[in-house]
Formats: sequence, structure tokens, C-alpha cells
Amino acid sequence: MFDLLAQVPPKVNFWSAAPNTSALYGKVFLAFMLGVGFVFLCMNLPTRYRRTLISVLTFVAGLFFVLSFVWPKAEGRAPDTLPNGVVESVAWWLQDATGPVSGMTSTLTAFLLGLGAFSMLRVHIGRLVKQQKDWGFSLVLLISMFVMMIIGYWDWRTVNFTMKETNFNNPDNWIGITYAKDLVFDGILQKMDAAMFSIIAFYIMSAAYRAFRIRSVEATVLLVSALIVMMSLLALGDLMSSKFIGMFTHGDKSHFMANFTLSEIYGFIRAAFQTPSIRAIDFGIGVGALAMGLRLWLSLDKTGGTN
Amino acid sequence: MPYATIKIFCGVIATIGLYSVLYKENKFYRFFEHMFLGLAGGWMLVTLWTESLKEAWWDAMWGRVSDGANPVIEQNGNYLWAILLPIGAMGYFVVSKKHAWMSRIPIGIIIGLWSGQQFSAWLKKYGPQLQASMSPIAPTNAESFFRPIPADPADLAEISKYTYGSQAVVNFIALVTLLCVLSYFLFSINFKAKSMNAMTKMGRYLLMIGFGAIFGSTVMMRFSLLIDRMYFIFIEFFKNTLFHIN
Amino acid sequence: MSETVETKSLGEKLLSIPKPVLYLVLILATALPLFFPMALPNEPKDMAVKLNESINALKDGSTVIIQSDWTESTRGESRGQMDILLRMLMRKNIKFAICSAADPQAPEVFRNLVLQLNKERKAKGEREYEKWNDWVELGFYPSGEALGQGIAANIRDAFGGKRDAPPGGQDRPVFESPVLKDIQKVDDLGMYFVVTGTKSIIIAIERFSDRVAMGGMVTGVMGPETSNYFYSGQLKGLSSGLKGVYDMCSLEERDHPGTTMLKREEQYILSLHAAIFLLIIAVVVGNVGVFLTRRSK
Amino acid sequence: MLDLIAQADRPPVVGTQYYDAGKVMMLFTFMIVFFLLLNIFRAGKNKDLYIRRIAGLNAIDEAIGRATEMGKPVLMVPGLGALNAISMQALNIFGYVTRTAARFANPIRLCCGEPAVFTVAQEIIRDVYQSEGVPERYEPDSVRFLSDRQFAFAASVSGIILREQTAATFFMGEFFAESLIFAETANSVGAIQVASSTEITQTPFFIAACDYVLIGEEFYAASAYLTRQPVLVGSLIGQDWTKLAFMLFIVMGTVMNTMQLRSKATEAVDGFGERTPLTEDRLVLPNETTMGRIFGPAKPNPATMKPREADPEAAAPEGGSQ
Repeated sequence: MFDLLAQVPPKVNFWSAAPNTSALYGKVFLAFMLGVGFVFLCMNLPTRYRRTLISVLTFVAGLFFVLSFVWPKAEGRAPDTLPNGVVESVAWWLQDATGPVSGMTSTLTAFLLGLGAFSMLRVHIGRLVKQQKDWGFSLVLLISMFVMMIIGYWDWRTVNFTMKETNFNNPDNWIGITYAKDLVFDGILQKMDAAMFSIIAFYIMSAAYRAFRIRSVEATVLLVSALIVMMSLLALGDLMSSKFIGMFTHGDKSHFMANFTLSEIYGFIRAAFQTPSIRAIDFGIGVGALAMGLRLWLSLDKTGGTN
Repeated sequence: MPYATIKIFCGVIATIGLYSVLYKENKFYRFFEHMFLGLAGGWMLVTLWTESLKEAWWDAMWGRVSDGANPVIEQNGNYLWAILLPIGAMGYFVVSKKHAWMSRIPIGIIIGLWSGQQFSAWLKKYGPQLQASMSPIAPTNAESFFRPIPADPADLAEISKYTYGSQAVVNFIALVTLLCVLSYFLFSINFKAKSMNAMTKMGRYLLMIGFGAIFGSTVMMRFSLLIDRMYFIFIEFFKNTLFHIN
Repeated sequence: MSETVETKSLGEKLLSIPKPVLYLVLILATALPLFFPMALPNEPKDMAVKLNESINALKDGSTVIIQSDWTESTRGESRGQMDILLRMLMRKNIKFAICSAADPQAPEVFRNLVLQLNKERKAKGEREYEKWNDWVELGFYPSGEALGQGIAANIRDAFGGKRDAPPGGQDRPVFESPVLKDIQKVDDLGMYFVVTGTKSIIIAIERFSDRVAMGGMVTGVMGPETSNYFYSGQLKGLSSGLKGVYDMCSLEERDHPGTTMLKREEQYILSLHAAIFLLIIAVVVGNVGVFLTRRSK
Repeated sequence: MLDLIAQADRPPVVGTQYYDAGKVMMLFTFMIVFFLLLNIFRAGKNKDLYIRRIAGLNAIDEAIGRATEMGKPVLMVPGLGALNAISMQALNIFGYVTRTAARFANPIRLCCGEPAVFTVAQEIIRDVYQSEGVPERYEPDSVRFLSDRQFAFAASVSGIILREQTAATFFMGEFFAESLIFAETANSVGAIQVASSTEITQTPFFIAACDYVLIGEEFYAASAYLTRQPVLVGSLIGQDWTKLAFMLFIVMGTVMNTMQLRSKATEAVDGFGERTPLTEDRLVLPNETTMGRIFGPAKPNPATMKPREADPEAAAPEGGSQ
């Protein structure tokens, strides 16, 4: 069992088989069928066992990391050595298996991505077929989706397989498909990302104009500390304040007034208020997440319609 | 027209198209919004295989042989990864009315893996933060109230060992802030005492100072992104590409 | 918002500036300074000074890992950060390996930057930074958590499957390269840098900041949150936002004049001043408007 | 489990190669887990427990009521985060929102940016309609996956807000830069916004632009507050105990640090936990205080470790770079 998840490279054991062998093909097929069998089993599972099954799977999945947390860690491990004793073997196994086990999350999430794509297609093809309002834009969406997909895979295949020897990192070697991919991805998609991100600046402007009013103690406090920080982070504001304070200190950095430049004041706000208040909220959020994690792990929560 | 010009032109048009929503929702924006969503969706389906599944799942399952002159087995196939496909596929049962519950199985595994990590992640994240909250609140060096400015930078290490009076005061205020804000997040305790009520109220004000400071520093970043876009449109496109002024 | 009156008082006028006008003024305020560059005086912050010192204290020829988690969308700040970091590392002949955990596009954005820097070095007659001998790519990892956990557990396993090629050569495992051949565990690295616009730096800090000196280069928005880790000693230095880039450039320019992109950063900083100034005016106008309308009632 | 801790607890002598993982802090973690579980089981018996008022949550019904009056949809966004406690919590709150909306036959829009979250959301929302006895009111397209790309998602949500003129919007979960795009767009169509981000950097923007904001842990308290389920309320009390323990621990640590750092050191402690008597006259260093040793536990000394045997099955040199 220990080598199941710890993918120690060249060793072959019960849990792995050498590439390109019929043994591996057969075993992959068997494993796949095992999974399919599990799906059919679930489809016919009596209702009362459903909850238990999900709870057990959740618990087992979480147990791995809980075990790695409580198990003593092996120190000073060098390659190609054997562990001393059972405790250390387990520690090594846990260490080796961490990567593949954490990888399971992204693999499973990746499988679920298709569901997202299905949702998009359902909404937009539906709109197109029924000629609903804005169906033209749905068409734009579908076309750009397929164009991007075709160009993306074609480019990937070219770069990684069909023209593997060519160094496409150098633009001098580019061919038609690399240009096409660069145009849709770098030229358009990425630029749209940047445009949407920068649009926030406009919204900050309008939010500041409309909502930043001195109407309560809280709002005033927020506004004043925001202004001080902005001024102190500006190179000019910072410098002006130190010039102003310089009139009192005459360049003597240990002068009492030297503590009142904008950046010193921001330093004070940060050390005395910002850092501890972020930390306090963070502690709260962390405890909340831990509590929720514990409840989810032990399936104590009832979610959705069952509450 | 050289490729670089076409590329930058497309980028500028797309940028302006998205910016047009600032005036009002219009067809131009709607066009680019849907194009954006389509391109992003297409790219998602590309990376689904090329970035996520190919290496982490497919290659891990079939094993890998190096393609040098003397092929060496780098990794044996872990055939059990094949089970993940049907399990992942169970998520799709969510669209079925009868078997929707089965989508909970891959979800349960993802949630389980996440929850299990919380214990060690919690400790690693908050341990040092807890420690950093325990700075001394009385000076360990009473020679001067303010932290002295070292004449020689080499003295800095020596000075950093001590807590001076002014630092102790800041540490004390920080401690009070931390406790007040934490007490604001006590939900189940009904404070009868006025002093405790004042403390949670104070916590909220102190929180606002912190939020103001975050706002101030965040604003800088948002503006710098806008400036970068302006640089892109006006300098990189208009000035350098269109009119060739350098 | 307010009821329609035949003639608006000054206060009401101040409160009813249409949003598009506000936006147009912002565009002008940020775009115009780009055409009229001017150097603003500056004083570097201690977080940036410490980062500069830590990089300068690295042994010549040692190896660092850079986790590059930025793309086009935070280019305004992150490009400057990465640019100055690479320039400093290249000046000190430090080898680097590069990985990303936030966006699959990050490696390409990074690669383009190295290409550009190499072009510049060639033009100046300096040695180009060679793939495999001076730097390697460790690729993209979809999960920052898994990457961090993997690096902390066993760096040789975490990157063991990655391959890169010397110029014109065959793909070989990255740990055979001159860059990584002596790295057995994360502790062997000179430093670990994270250039990011996301929380990925905090994930990395959580996983192995106790094992290796870490330097952070983050966007302004991540600055305050990340600065906590600088003050708790988990980060050896931190450059935050445009001001951080400006600080780093000025510090480097002070010791090695003419080696950075200080000119471009100066333009950015000037525009930033105009924008923030405008923001403050908007807040003042809004508040004066409220004050005047309230008084007239 | 306890003897495992004892294993970690052994002083680093010859033969011990286990990294001391910080046993005190590990015990502290177990204490929190104990607090949570204890209170969850305790709360099952006592139904009438106090939770302080959370303004943003009282606004939920008001917001939905207004949307119903105007006949406009309610928009919910669970953030862009992966499937974890935060998005599960957001979906729990949205389950409550949907239940209220379902009673008034108000249309809903739930926009997801993560496929796993989208999967759960579909199941939860359909469940809600079923348990309310109105399964026919559930439209499959009301729960949508938009994009996993942050700003494509933002552009699309803005488009939906502007075109459908949503009357009530709920932004809860992990929001990043897109928070202000949503909040200002929703404001421009006059929607009531209830928001919460576990990302502290985004909270000030929500405070500036939204009508009601749940700050920090209020977000986690929300489902206990709304549903009064014993498990949730118990967990909330456990969380409060934990925070009290934090406060106590921090005050205690501060006092101890203050006292110890001001006193003269008699012996030096190195990174392996070994002590040597001091000859020079100096103060105690931060890593030598009690708290310093709790947070920075000693590592076993490699010099005293029992050597490990070479692996006879190890591969040939070129394959050895594992």
C-alpha cells in the first residue's frame, strides 16, 4: 500500500507497472472498470446509505493530511537511503505521497470543468436556437470559444509534438499557428484581462466621490487613515512632509519632531492599528475556516435543502 | 501591416470596447463581453488538458519513458489513477434528477482533502502571527525613549536586539487594538458590562483605521494598472506604433 | 438621487457631476503625464532597502528560485518588480529557476521578459543569460498549495519530473542542470522570491518560510497583508507596489547608475500622483457638496 | 494518537531523527478542535443560545422583499475561490436566500466561477426548491457557470447586472479585485447590496460601495445566525472560546516575553535545544524565551543522528535524481 501514492520512480510493485507494457494496459482497464462498477453500485445504492458513503469518503480523504500533520516528521532524509524503523517509513511514505494526493484535487476539479463548459453551451446554444434576445452575441461567444479551442490545441500540438525540435520561445521561428495563438491569446484575451482589471480605477473614483462622506465617526476614521496612507505612499507627499518636518529638526534625525513625518505616521498607523487589526480579523477567519473544515471533514454540517 | 501592429491594434480596440461600459451598457460592450467570455471558455478547455490533466493524470497513469538515445523508464504507470475518471464523471450526475446526490462523491473527496489540510495550514499560518503579537510592552533598553538612529550601519544589529520605550508604547497600543478587534468578533457572549461593550465598539473603530490604511495602499495599485493601460494605448500604440515617434 | 429643482445650488451642482465626466478627467490625469516625464524626488522605504540588501548579500553564482505569479493583468506593477529583480540577479551572476503557481500564462510572460533583457545585454556587450546553464524553467503548477507542500516535503520530488534543455540540446531533468544540481532540499537555496499579485506568496510563506530566506515583490494591494510577514521576520524583504519598484530602482541606480528602467517608472509615478490628487479632490468635492446642501436647508 | 505526540516529544538523542513539530502548538490546535467538538455536542441539548445581532444578515429579507416588489431578479455570487469552507459557507447562506426567494416566487441568478462550486451550487439550489415544495420553480439556467477567468467573470457579471437590472445582490465568499466592479455596477442600477469578503484587502471596498457588509468572521457566523442549527451555534460558541483562549494566550505571552526579555541570560540555547552556560553579560534573546522556544522548537542535531543504510534497490545513477 505504501507505494501506491508515493510514486518512487523506477521501482515496480503491485501498485504500478512499467510503461508501454500489456500489464499496464490491462491494469488501467481493470481500474477504470472498477471505477465504473463503483458508479453503478452508487446508482443502485439504497437512499439511507448515501449520506454515510459520502461522509466516509470525505473522512478518508481528509485523514491523509491529518495523519501527515500529527505524524513525526523525518529529518535529514538523503536520497537512496532506507528509513530507520516503522515510524520513519510511515513518515517517508506520507512525505512522498503528499504531492500525488494534493494533485487529486486539481485532477477532480479538472474533470468537473466540463460541467462548466456544458452550462455555458446550454445557455448560449439554447438562446441561439430559440432566437431569443441577444442571440447574436451568443453566437459571438460560441464562435470565439471554438476558435480559441482549435487554435489552442493546434498550437499546443505543434509546439510539443509535431514540431518539437523548433524553439518557439524565439519569435524568429514562429509559423502561422503560433502567430494565431499569440494574437488571440496575448493580443486579445490578455489585453481584455488587463482592461477589466484597470477599469477598477474608474470605479474607485466614483465610489470615492459618492460614498466617501464624513457622516459618522467610523466613516471619518476610515477616510482620514486612507488619506494619510495615500499621501505617505506617494513619493512627493512623503518628501514634502519630511521637508516640512525638517524645518523643525534641521536635519537632526533623533530630534523629537522627526517622528512626525507622514511615513513615520503611517508606520505608526500600520504597527499600532493596521497590522494588529488585520491579524485579529485573520485569526477570526482562520478559526472560522478551521471550524468549518472540521465540520465538513466529519460531515457534521447539513447543507442545502436538508436543513 | 506588420504583425506587431495588428496585435497591438486588436488589443487597443478590445480595451476601448470594454471601457465603453463606463459610459453605459451598449452593444459594443456586449460584443466584447461575449467575445471575452468565449475566448476565456475556449482557453479553459485547452488548459484543462494541456495544463491540468496531461501531466498530473494522464502521464502519471501511463508512466513515462525518456526519449533520449537510450530510453530510460522515468516513471511507472500508476494505473489506479484510472479510477479518478469515473469518480470525476460522477459530478455530471448533478444534471440528473434521480442521481443528483452522486455529484456529492467527487465533491466530498475534494472537500475532505481541503479540510484535512486545514490543521497544519492553520498552525503554519497563525503560529508565527501569534508569536509576532507577543512583543514586549515595556522597554528592554531604557537608555533612550526613541530608538536611536545608528551612526554606523553596523550598529543596527545591536540596536535591533532591544525594545525601546517608543516601541514598547506602540506594542502596547497594538496589543490593545488586537484584543479590542478580537472582542468585536465574539458572537455568543452577551456583554452586560459597559466596559466590555465599549471595548467591542472601540474594536470597530480601530478596525476602520486598519481598513482605511488598506484602502489607501490598494488604491495605488489600481491606479498603477490604469496608468499601465494608458501607457499601452497612448505610448505603445499611438506614439510608438501609429506615429513612430520615439 | 436629489429631487429635481429648477436651478441647482452650488452644493447640488457639486453633488451631481456625471460619472462619465469624472472618468474622462481621470483618463486625462493619468495619460497626460506620460507625455511629459519629470523625475520626482523619493526616499526608499525600509522594506525595499532590506530586500535590496538581501539580494546584494547573496553569494555570486548561488541559486535562487523565483515564483513568478503575474501576468498581463498586473503588468503595471509586477513587470517593474520582476524587471528590477532580474537585473539585480543578472548583475550578480546568480542562477535562477522559475516556477509559477497562479496562472498558466505566467511562464510565457516571464520568458518574454528574459528575452528582452538578454537582447539588452547583448546590445551592451554583456554575457547573455543562457537557458540551462544560468536559468531553468520549472513550469506551471495549478495548485499553489500542492506546490508549496511539495517543495517543503521534498524539492527534488516536487520538480523532479520537470525537464528543460540546454540551447540546441536534448531535454534533460532539471536537476542535472548547473542551476539545480546542488540543491537537495529547499534549505539549500540562496533565496526564494515570489513576484505576485495574488495570495500565492502567503501560501508559500505558510509552507516553507522557516526553511529558506524569502523575498517578496507584490502588488500594492497585497502590500499591507504581506507586510505583516515582513515584520514577523518570515520575509527578508518586501517591495510593494509601484512605490516599491521605484524604491528598488532608485537603490540599484544609486549603486550602479544607468542599469535600470528608472525612466519608465518615473513616468508611472508622476501619473500616479496626478490620479491620487484627483481622487482626493473628488472626495473633497463630494463632502463640500454635502456640507453646502445641508447648510442651505 | 497520543503516543504519537509522545514520539515527537522525545528529546533529540542518538537514534532519534524525528523533527519536533512544535508539540505545544500542536496541542494548542487539538485544544481548539476539542473546544469546537465539545460545544457542538453541548449545543444539541441547549436550544436557546445567544448570538449578537449582525446587521447585514437582517437585511437579507428586506433586500429580497424589495426585489419581489420590483419583480427583478436576486443575484448571488459565491466568489471566485476554489471549493473550500468559504465557498461552502457562501452557498449555505445562498441556500437561505434562495429559500426566501422561492417562497416569493422571485427569480434568482447564481453565478459561479469555479466548476466544483458550480456543481455543489446546482445541487443545493435544486434541493432548496424541492424542500420548499416548488420544484417546478427551479430553472436550471438560473445557476450558471460563467468563466473561471477572473476578469471574464467580472465582465460577464457586470453585463448580467446591467441587462437584468437586478434589484438585490449578494456577494459572499472569496472576492478579489473584482469586488468593486460588482459593487459599483450594482449600485449604478440601484440594487441593494449585501456583501462579505474573506479577503481582508477587499473589505474596505465593499464597505465603501455596499449597503451592508459582513466583516471577517461575521461571514462564518452567518449560517448559525440565520438557521440556529445546534451544530452551527455550538461551533460558533467553540470559536468564541478559541478566540478567548487566543486573547489569554497573547496577553500571557506578552507579559512573559516582557519579563524574560528584560532579564539577564544565564545560558545560551542553540537551534538544537542544547544549552551552554554564558560567560558574557547579555539579555535573554527572543529565541531563548519560553514563547520563543514554543514557537521555534529545537531541531534534532544531525551530528547525533543514527546513520541510515543505503538502499540496495536504488536505481542506476541517471535515474537517481528523484
